[in-house]
Amino acid sequence: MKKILFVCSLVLLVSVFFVGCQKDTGVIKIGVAGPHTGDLASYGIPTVKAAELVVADWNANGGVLGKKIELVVEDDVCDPKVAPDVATKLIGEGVVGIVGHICSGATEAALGIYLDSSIPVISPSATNPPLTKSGAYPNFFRTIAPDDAQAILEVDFVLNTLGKTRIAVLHDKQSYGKGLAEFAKSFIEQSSNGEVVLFEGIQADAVDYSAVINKVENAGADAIIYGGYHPEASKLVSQIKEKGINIAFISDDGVKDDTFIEVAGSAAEGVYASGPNDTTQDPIAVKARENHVAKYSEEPGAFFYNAYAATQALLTAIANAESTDYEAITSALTSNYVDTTLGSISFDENGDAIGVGFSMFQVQNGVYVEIK
Amino acid sequence: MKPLNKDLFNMKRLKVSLAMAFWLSVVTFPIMVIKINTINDTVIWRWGNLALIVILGLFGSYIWNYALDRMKERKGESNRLKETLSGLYQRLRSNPKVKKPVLAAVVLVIAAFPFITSMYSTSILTTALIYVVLGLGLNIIIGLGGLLHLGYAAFFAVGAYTYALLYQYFQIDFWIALPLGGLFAFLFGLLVGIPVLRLRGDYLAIVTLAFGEILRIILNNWGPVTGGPDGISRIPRPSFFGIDLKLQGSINLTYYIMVLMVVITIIVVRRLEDSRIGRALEAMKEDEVAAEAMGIDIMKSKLTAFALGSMWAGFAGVVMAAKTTKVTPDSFGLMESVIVLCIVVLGGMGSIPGILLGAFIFKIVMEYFRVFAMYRMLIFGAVLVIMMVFKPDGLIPKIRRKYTVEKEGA
Amino acid sequence: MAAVLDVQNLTMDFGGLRAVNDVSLSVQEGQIVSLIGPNGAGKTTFFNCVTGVYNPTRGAIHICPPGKKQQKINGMKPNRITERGLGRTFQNIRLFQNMTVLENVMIGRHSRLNAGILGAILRGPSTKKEEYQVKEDSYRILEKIGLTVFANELAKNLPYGAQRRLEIARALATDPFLLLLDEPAAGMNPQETQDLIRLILTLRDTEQLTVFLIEHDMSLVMSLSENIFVVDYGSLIAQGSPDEIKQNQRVIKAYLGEVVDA
Amino acid sequence: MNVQYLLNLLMSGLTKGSIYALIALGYTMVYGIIKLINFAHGEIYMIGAFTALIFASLLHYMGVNMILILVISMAFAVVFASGYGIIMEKIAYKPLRDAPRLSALISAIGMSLFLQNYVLIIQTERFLPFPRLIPDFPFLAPIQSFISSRQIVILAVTLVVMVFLSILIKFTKIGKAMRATSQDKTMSLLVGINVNKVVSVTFLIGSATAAIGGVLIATYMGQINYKIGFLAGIKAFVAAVLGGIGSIPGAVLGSFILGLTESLGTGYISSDYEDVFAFLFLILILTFRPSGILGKPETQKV
Repeated sequence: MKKILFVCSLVLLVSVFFVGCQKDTGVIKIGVAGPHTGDLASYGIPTVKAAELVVADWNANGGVLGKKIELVVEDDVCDPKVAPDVATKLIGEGVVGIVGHICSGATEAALGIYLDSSIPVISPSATNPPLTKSGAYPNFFRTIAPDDAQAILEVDFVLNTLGKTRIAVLHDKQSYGKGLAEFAKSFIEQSSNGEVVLFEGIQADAVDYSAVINKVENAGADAIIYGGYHPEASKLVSQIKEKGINIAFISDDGVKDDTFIEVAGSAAEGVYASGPNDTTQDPIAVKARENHVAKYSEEPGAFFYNAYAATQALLTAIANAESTDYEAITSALTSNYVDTTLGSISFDENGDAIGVGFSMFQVQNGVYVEIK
Repeated sequence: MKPLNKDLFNMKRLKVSLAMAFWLSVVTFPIMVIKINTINDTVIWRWGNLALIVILGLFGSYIWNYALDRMKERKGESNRLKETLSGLYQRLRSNPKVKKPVLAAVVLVIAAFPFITSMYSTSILTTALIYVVLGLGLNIIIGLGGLLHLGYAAFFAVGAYTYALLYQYFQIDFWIALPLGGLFAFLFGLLVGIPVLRLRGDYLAIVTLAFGEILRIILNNWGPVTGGPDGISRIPRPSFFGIDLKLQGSINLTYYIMVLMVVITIIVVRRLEDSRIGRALEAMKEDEVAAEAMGIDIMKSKLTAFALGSMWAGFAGVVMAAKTTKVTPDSFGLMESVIVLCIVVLGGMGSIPGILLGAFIFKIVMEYFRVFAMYRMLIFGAVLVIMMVFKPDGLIPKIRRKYTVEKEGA
Repeated sequence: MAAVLDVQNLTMDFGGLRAVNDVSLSVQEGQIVSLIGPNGAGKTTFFNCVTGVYNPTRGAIHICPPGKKQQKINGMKPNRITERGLGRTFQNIRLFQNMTVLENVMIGRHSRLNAGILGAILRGPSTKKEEYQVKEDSYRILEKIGLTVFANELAKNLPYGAQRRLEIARALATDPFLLLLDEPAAGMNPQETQDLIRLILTLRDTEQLTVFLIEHDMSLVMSLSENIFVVDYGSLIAQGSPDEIKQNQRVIKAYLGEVVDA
Repeated sequence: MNVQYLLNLLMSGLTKGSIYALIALGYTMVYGIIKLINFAHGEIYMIGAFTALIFASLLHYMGVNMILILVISMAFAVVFASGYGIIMEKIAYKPLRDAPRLSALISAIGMSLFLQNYVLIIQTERFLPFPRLIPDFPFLAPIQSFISSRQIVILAVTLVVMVFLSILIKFTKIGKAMRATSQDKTMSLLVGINVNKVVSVTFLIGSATAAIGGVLIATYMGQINYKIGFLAGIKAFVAAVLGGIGSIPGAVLGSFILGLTESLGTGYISSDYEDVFAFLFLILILTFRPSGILGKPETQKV
């Protein structure tokens, strides 16, 4: 009895391996990869939803190249060790393009594999500049501006709009925050009217930041540029307020999140953050949001519009190229403009989206307001 | 002692389970039932969850207590599964007619695996094999040496960064980096081991944890050299005598490298266990004072186990870097050490087939567990607790190798 | 004949407690000598200082293996001292409980073997030969002690008396010239004690051993010892032949005192 | 040398230290009695904070005044967190009391993962704002930049809890039973101590202190989510080991040293390496005092 059970489970295990080998040519498959479980799931799930909405839309109108579109969704938990396995799995499934991945690290780990198999990748959220600028990944495109664009906007805003000169640059030691902070630091150093009085990494998840706040105060800074996400930012601004220190706080897209205002409460008032241009009034974006609310009965989450635009761009490129051939798709992506939730966009030779940029926002009366 | 009950139904047990269900539902009430929506300041009462807890608590605790009673009863009796398996194994070994074809079939399946399955399966299996090597390496430290180690991922990182950095700065090839990765991890093991191995048990655990974190933080902060939190990218996959293999080829090659490495690791671990050094380690684990009085150098033995175990993490790290083509400090955090530790203990400490099984369950079953998505870690946590309570020796407990003599009168 | 063990002014303090106080004694080659004294007099501490478990506060311990030069062993680690030829047993049996009897003896051979990591992994002819040899040697030792019936049993499953004897077998496996036995007869019945006496005498004669033992069983001490040292409250209060010790007033007082205290 | 700056750093070090201490006290207590690294202790702290948030919000909607909210929600947090602690002990640790240390450690890791994901699934993965339950004391207004009311409360509660636990262990009957159990479980059973009860009480007290810590720290930080227990738990464990695990004053001393090391290291060197200072200090101390600062050296009888 036991032996039979053992053999059965072995057969089952082996058969599981074989799943995913068969290729179906009746449909066009698009891969969607990102974190769908774990801590960062809230960054990955909206992309899946966006892709589903776009694909449903296209399929209702006859699909692309006369075939139905099918999504293959895979979870990479934002781990660079897992991402290559996910990439090989998607390739095995026969996808012709990828929407994703979400985190820069995982994206980069997977990109080489896609490149080897000539598969175009459009990420809605991987902002690490070298992904496009190094020129190593001609198959990579993104519908979000790279970090340096954000940093230069923040620095310009602090120095020239706010007129601050002594800047403390803080970051959370993680890829996104530290990368941004390093760009901000070098831009300030290149400018003539500002100096970096402090450059420090803070420990994410720590219980208390008063020591580093003391240090900022002691350095005589009149503004803080913070690179990182909202949980640490709200602890920072709360403790700054509690100490009664008056200092401008400028941060990034990771902080331009309503949770930040909710958590930091009154301490969030007056905080500046850069974020993608507000295109939510764009008719396509309005419709996308309506579809989302209708289907999931909640507001869209992080990178939803970027992911929506990425899926639109990929499908349009396939349609324009009239083929699923790699060369044809990439050249279609760079040569045509396409109307998306982010406005009318195209891609430059590096793969960055033309027409996608950042603006500054400020918390006023409990909401983020764009500063024109 | 009260007589234990073999019967499935038992009034006393039912009463205990009812009480447990009651207490569980009381204690978990706030978190299970009340959900506060802080955005629009509303309270959601989820009474369904209360019913769920009562039912789960009742059945769960009944089965739990039943299993506990059964376990106590069976204590002293031998493990049936273990005996069946070892009996099967012995028969396989001793019968050359069966042994040869079975062995040949196994070798054939392993060798042909990349060609009969997909690239993805090969890739996942390779990852599992990397964790097998990690598990076997950590087993040298914990299982043989009895040293509680919570910073093993640091040595994995040493291997991975050895290749990444050597390639980035000196364009060193994978095949040269592979032994170097092991060597550096070995040396790092000695370096860390000398100050910390004087400490015992839990103190050792916390200090190894500290060293692991220190290394990770340095890799994270030393941007100009290590690439900081972004790590190092575009590390080449292994080449085969300079021939470019393309993606499929290099994935298969990595797989074969790992198969070979697992085989070598198993041979080394088995020989080590079955040697003067292995005996010394075992004696040390049983009784340090007595072992020392028998002429065993405790410090040297501990260092041997520690550095040798670390070396395998180094090898595995080099292959991991080559496989993923990217290394970042976050891949080598405390959680990674905990996962390898769980593989070793879950599979069965000291047992090579156990660790193989542990790593496979962990990597492959978890891979397909994605159906359960968000419940994955919850289930994993519960499984750890249940395993430790009901099978503390792991899935396939170690069958200790005994030296015996066959002499007259023996 | 030279003293194989020569202890000068040995003192051992634990915090404020002086466990061994200025003890000097020496043991001649081939002798069987005993260290006796009431409970808590510092006998085991003395052994632990000699075998390197403790590093003595003051004093000097010299050994002189037969045919070799005298050397100082203070502060050496226990395994180094074992390598130099001092084998010991423990008062509270410290066998490797989950290993077989044969394996326990094989562990004792550790310091007399050479195979290192590489040897173990490559398992060349010399390692294989050594492994074969250690098994043979260990079995011979079990034969001498009379434990071959138990060779494949786990140590923890042995009867008490056999466990005591296994301790001795294990110590013998280290090839000592001086054997230190810490209460070898504790818990034995009279018959077992008689066997033990014969065993110790045989070992002394066939292995050219010097035997130094701590014991409470006076019948064993008096029938075996050529020389007896008595300690009380950490200090050496008497030494001499069994007959001299029996007459010694201080010794009698120390032992009677113990009775009164108890 | 800027004295004001130094004082500020010392103050933030003390705050951080007392935050660690509130968690470390329970850690060290459980370890002292049953020699178990209770990895899930940080999770009890997190659950305490969540429970308090839930009740505080409920009361807030009902319009109860601030001080009353603090008292009531703290009381509920203590009660429910203790419940979790006791049930956790019954399920994950009691069957393993005679098992190898490693088994109990793995079980504790499993429990920690389970509880984190339980809160993640049942409640939320998002960060939630935690109300400032401790009001600003008016008399502190002039030195607001130096010390806040929340810092004072945390410091004071830490010391009170420490004194309370020390007295409990030294002078009460249950305290004596605890000490006896920690020395020798079998002997304690023989002299009629109900070891199961002692262990349960230990978990109850340990979890209660963790819950108090959870509420105070959450109101200091102003936010919670399901993960806050993990890193704080590790840091508290480091602090407890530093001070000598098993010793109540040692846990507080170790926590203060850890907090001050981190804060001064941040202030005068760089916060990039904040944790490195903490861990290096730990390694240094353990190299010279292998049982921590106030820990009793392990003497082994040969």
